[in-house]
Amino acid sequence: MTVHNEAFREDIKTHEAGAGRYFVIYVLLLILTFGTFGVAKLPMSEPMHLAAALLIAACKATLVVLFFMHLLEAEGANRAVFLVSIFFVGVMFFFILVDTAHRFPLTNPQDSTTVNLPGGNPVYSNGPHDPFGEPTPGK
Amino acid sequence: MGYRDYVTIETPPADSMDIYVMGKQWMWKFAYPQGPNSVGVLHVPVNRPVRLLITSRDVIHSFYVPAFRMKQDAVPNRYTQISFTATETGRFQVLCAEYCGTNHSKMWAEVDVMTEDAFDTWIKDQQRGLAHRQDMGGAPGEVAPVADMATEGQKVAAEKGCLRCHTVDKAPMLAGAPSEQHIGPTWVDLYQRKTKLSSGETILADEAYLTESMMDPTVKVVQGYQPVMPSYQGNLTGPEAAAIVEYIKSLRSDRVQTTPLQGPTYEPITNR
Amino acid sequence: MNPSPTAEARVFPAKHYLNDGTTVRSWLLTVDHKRIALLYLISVLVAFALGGFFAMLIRLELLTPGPTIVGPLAYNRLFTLHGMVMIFLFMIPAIPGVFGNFMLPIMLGAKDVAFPKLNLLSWYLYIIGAAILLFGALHGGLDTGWTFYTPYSTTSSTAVSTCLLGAFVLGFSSILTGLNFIVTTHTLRAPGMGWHRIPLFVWGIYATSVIQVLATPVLGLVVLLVAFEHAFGFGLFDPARGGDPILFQHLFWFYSHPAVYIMVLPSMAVVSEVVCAYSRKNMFGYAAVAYSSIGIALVGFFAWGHHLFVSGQSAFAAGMFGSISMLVGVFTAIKVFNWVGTLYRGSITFSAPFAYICGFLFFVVFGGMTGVALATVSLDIAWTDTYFVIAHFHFIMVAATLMAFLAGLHYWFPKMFGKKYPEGWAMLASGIIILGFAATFIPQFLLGNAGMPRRYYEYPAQYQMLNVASSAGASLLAFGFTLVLIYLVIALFQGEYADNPVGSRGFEWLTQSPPITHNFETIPVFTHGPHEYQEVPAEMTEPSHAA
Amino acid sequence: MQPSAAAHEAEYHLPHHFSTPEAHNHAVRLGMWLFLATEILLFAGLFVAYFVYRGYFPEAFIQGAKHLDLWAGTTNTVILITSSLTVALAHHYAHTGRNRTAGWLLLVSILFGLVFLVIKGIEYHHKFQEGALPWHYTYSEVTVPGAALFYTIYFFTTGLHALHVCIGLGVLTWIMVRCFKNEFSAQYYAPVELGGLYWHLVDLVWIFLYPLLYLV
Repeated sequence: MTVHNEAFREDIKTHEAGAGRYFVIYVLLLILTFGTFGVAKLPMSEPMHLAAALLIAACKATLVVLFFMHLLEAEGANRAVFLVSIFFVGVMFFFILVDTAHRFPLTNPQDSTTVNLPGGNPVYSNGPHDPFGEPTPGK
Repeated sequence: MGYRDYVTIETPPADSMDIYVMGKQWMWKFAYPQGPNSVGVLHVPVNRPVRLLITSRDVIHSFYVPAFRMKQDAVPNRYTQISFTATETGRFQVLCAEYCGTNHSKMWAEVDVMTEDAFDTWIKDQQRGLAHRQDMGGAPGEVAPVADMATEGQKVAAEKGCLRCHTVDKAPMLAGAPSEQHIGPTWVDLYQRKTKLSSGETILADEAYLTESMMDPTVKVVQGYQPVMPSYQGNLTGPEAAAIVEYIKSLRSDRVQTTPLQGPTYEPITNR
Repeated sequence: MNPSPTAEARVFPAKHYLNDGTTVRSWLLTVDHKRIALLYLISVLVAFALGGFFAMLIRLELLTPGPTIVGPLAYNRLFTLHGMVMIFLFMIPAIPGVFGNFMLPIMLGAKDVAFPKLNLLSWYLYIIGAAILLFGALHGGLDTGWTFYTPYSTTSSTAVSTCLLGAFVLGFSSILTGLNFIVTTHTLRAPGMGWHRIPLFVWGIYATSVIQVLATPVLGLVVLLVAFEHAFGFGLFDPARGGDPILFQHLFWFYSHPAVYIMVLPSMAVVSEVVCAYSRKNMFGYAAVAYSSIGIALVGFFAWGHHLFVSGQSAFAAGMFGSISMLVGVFTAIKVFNWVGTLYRGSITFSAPFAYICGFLFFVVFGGMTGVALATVSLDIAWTDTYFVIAHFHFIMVAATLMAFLAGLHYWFPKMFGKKYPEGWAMLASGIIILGFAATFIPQFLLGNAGMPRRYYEYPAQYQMLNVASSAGASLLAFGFTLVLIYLVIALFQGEYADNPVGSRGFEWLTQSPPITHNFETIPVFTHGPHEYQEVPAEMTEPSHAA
Repeated sequence: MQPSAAAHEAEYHLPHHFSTPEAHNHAVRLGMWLFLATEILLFAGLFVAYFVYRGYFPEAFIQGAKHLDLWAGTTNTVILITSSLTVALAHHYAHTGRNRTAGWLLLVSILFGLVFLVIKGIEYHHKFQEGALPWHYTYSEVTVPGAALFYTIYFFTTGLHALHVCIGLGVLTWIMVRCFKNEFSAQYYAPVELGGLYWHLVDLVWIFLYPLLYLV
């Protein structure tokens, strides 16, 4: 581990890259924006649409983060902070979506389309009638 | 008891008896498919697997029976399930375990495990609607002494004129013979049948489809039929619609229990 | 009481941070991390007294199965207040706010935290948040429990929105403290202080700050959503519109489980220091303890699902959460093993902080074992939402965090105030507290196993005997705490001068105690790790820091 | 919530407890990145809610997306990306000491931000007229179950984002004023960088929001 902490390094590079770099990134972002707009028009299945849109958005995001926010030439600590926060966003997504996907189909909201289980949906695919004959609760 | 055993215990056996449990701000209500409702006391036959489909009317409650070491939250607007098999008769305390307001600590109920025949006599008493034998825990008037929901459904279907278009007996219908066909599809074996719609897509005829077709029939018309059915929106109340669906479910040519539950395929080791 | 290194009697230093400006304004607008630590100490102790008062009322109410001293409405408000005040106003800010603020910069050899003004802002946000929370809870009353589960919290007529606004502001204060400590640890270490030479207390506080920064925003979001839904009637968790209360529980516990590690990690940090100081030995496995702090912080984020086993969560997810929650046990076990390894064959000076450490070790292992049992899906079905869970988390909170807080307070009393606490009284008080704690919460384990649900105002009669035992223990515990308060306040004014009574080689003892405002005249250069008792380093021999 | 920079007299004043300006810059930047991590997690919670409810009501989300004003969304995306560019340029020039150009570029970014808010306002107003209000949902076209939930999520995500745009505008104006007071130099440009980081994060969130709400 470095004996001196990174704040003491004398040789912190002062980047003097030209302003042109930003215009290149800007143009790339615009291309990607219209790209995602176009891809949305293509006739594809809904999950494919979702995946494509997220992929393009992720590309745009990495461009912004690396160049506009200077994470490319930032110290290790800043990069670590960004990557750790993305990791924990992933953890949150993963566990919650796994849970909602594998839930007992009737525990999802009443009239939601339930994910079809590999073993097929049980008898009440969309919630049995209301045997108590009472109006649905709430507003 | 590790996770694998937990899953085998937690998966309700195929032939379990369904009972609906409704948590309501500070009381528990129970409804049996055979018709009777009861408040505050859950009657269960001994040595029979029972599956509780638990829901709540307002906030989250939790159906907790310390004696069975069993607990499951009651979440509004959806059903959670838990299954158990009572091995000895007796009355066991039910408590509400999820905080639900002022009288959360008084939201108690009882599981009354009865012998097989005591349970059957109790069911028959309830069905005959004998008021004084009716289980009257809770506010009076809460529980309407209703007969078997299916017979109720038959009465409502006759009154509302459903049977003018839908047949309820196994009429000898030749496929594609328009004159022979009634105006609407037959109700026999309709429940859980894969029906082909006029739009070409095939759907599973379950409660949602049945209730939806009552309310706005022209949305999903069965292939080979004209969309002439009038909408019963506002004409049928909730319980009446529910009763009709229950009646349709009871019209089975082979009178077999509803199709077994396709939970994850684990073979239980040996039942407790 | 081994003699301090130099022979002639020490005299109270003339110039130090306490008398560097004595106007009220100099205290309220201070940017000195030590003064902010004392501000935190006072406000955190007031919060603890308030929370303890509510706890006593609850225990009195539970003496009899029926209504005893308060009605159901008041009881529901009482346990909510006890939960909110104890967790948000005492447990989370206590050790990071008081000892983190005071000791971290000194231990790193820095003059102050990275952003001093931000540090003061954190304290003010804490005070404002506490004011809003208490105003809402006492004025309008809040009866949703500290977990404010929807749809009850969104339909309850009590002052939910105000209290949640207070919780939001408190969350901000917690984030800013965490942010400050992380930046200080990264950028303000003295020369020679590599990552493997920073004291273990700093590692623990660093891991806590990582959790504070990464978990608290999700609480902020959930609090906003629920306050919005309560105030305006529409929201994401309304079951009638298709909303999913179980999603609320997921988002809430995504913060709240790491939050319990925010509470316990600093206490482990304090224990690491006290164990080394009182056994005069270097930590048995420095790297293992350091990295297990980071390990707990990391794994703490994967385990929140074990709060949802019975809430309608899928069996698959329940299995996953249950098995991953076991990992936390691994890291805690590494820490406990290394502490005991340090104590083994160390020259132990048995005094009050050390008594708390013994209590801490026993109860943390006991509480931890019940925690691992609770994380098993099949066992949790019977135990969740009962007094078994209450006993488990009080074992971890009261035993671990509180006893570590008291151990730290006694160990660093000379460093913070330059005074000596009365040893005899301290030993007595620690005994009473340990006994009182055991008497209060062990009966609750039995209650929970017998099936008494939590947050119960009236309970079935068969649970009464255990409740009475628990209430008796609670009063003994309360007496113990008041005893500590009394003799510490007396020692503050009449205690004789002491600087490093136990001769600890922790880095915080290198400066004069109580330290000067900027901690060091010249930034020290560190050539060895903390608690190096083998050879006597040069700067520890000549009396450099006598005034 | 921007961590307090050094006391900003005319020339750069190094706070007493930092040894070198680089150390101070590094600390301030690290502090800002930690704050950005909290913002990322704040929006992550909302995105999780979006995906969970999309799992329950896919039909409502698809139809809902079709009935949102696509052109408003696309122009807003382009506007935010351009404002991101101008902020990045402003940071670049401030770093080389040319305060005036940086000031003007920041002014342009602020104008773009305001245009973004105006378009957003029009879109909201249009939604209110159509009756797609989250609290009283009477929107005629999308009547699939869960539609009200889609609009609730739409209003929460874009509303919280718009709030962050306002905070960003406030930060940018404060920095622009200091630019015109000629306070930044090659050695001291931290506030411009922090304001830029915050604005880029706001743009980052919109980059993810735009396809999820409008396109898919």
